[in-house]
Amino acid sequence: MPMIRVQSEPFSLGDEAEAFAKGRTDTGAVVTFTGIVRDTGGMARMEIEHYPGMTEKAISGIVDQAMDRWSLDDALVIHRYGSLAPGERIMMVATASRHRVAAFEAAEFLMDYLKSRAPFWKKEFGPDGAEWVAAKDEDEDALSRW
Amino acid sequence: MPMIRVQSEPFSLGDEAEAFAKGRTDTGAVVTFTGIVRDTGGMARMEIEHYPGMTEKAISGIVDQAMDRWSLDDALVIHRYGSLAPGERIMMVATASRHRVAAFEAAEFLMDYLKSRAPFWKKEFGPDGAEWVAAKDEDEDALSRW
Amino acid sequence: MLDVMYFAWVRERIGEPRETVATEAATVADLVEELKAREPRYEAAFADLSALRVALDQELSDFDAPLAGVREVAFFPPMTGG
Amino acid sequence: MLDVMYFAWVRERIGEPRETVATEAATVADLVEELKAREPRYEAAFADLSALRVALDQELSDFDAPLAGVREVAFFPPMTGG
Repeated sequence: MPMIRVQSEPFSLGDEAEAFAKGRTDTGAVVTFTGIVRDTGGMARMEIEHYPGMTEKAISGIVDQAMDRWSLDDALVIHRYGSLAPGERIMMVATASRHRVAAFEAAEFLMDYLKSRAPFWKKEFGPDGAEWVAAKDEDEDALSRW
Repeated sequence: MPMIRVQSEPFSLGDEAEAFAKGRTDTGAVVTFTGIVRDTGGMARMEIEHYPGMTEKAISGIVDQAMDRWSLDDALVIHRYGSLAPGERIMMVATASRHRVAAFEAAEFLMDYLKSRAPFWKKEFGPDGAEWVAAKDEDEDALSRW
Repeated sequence: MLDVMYFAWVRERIGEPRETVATEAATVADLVEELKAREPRYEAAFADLSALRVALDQELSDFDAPLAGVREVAFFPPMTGG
Repeated sequence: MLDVMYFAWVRERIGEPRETVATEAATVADLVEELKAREPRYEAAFADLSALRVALDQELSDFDAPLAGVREVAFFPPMTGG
């Protein structure tokens, strides 16, 4: 059963990856992606806003699509909101599949859709004040490959 | 500095992933791939043979290419040899990059090349005896995309 | 009565995260026109609809969509998750 | 003198993982012919060269490659790592 967690608390990549991969004998491939807050131009912190209710619904729809399309054994999405400092982990996805190509593709699909279709918004607090991160055309374009 | 380990001992995906991602503030994306021994048709165990010396050299060449081509912040390859039971982890790769597309592509590149260009050979011990795993045409074909 | 929600810089321009709006607007675009006519802060928030997204009852939708049966409308900029 | 190594089912057919071979063979293909002429187990191992790979001094090479200066030759089936 895929698991989705939207939380303000930090998570442990190690513990999550280990727990996700544990006890699998039918899965040949586990892929994880972890997003980390980059220290861009002396940014002090980042604030992530989300839309409670819709967030879980949107992620759940994206995960269901991935499970189905790649016949995944399992999937995991963790996404934080609130205040994050450089170096902190924003989010992670994990996919488990019989074969490596499916595990990779499904993880990339999840990331592409989470970027542009899950209701999160990032605001960066730097030396020149606060600024909302603008969506990139390339992130929207990335959806067209699926 | 990329790290390469060829070992018979098990490794902890959790510990390795956590250590790999730790302390990064310039990396935005960490991807890991973990290969797990699948329980195909009642296989009791798998035996992995390798070519000491050439193995490290071949992996190191593949990793250098990936570091260079995707300007990675870091990379990790762990590959086991010897006897492995279903559910055990055969190998893992990890890539760290500023952006997610590079981290994904580099990890897939590493996997494709490790499959067909690193001197490992798998033998499966099942209910009908032992059999060397045959290389798949699709694995060789996968190299042409890079 | 509609629950109307705002996120990110839309919320900041409007000055509040949600409000209840009494409206007979037939579509999202009609609702936007009504809001813009109210106060300058709505005009500022809705100046460029191409920079905005809308969700109806927590599903992404568009500005032509009808509001019949809808209970929750949310306006926000393109999402930047991941 | 060449160190010749065998891996996977090539090793099993030859019956040993490595041996030292005294040879004047100019190319890998010549070496293979010399070995096949020795004993049936070499013939069995080298029956279908398209199913084999060769490494010279731990670098993948091919059967046309010259052996001049080479110290270590390894024969094995296509690799199945990962």
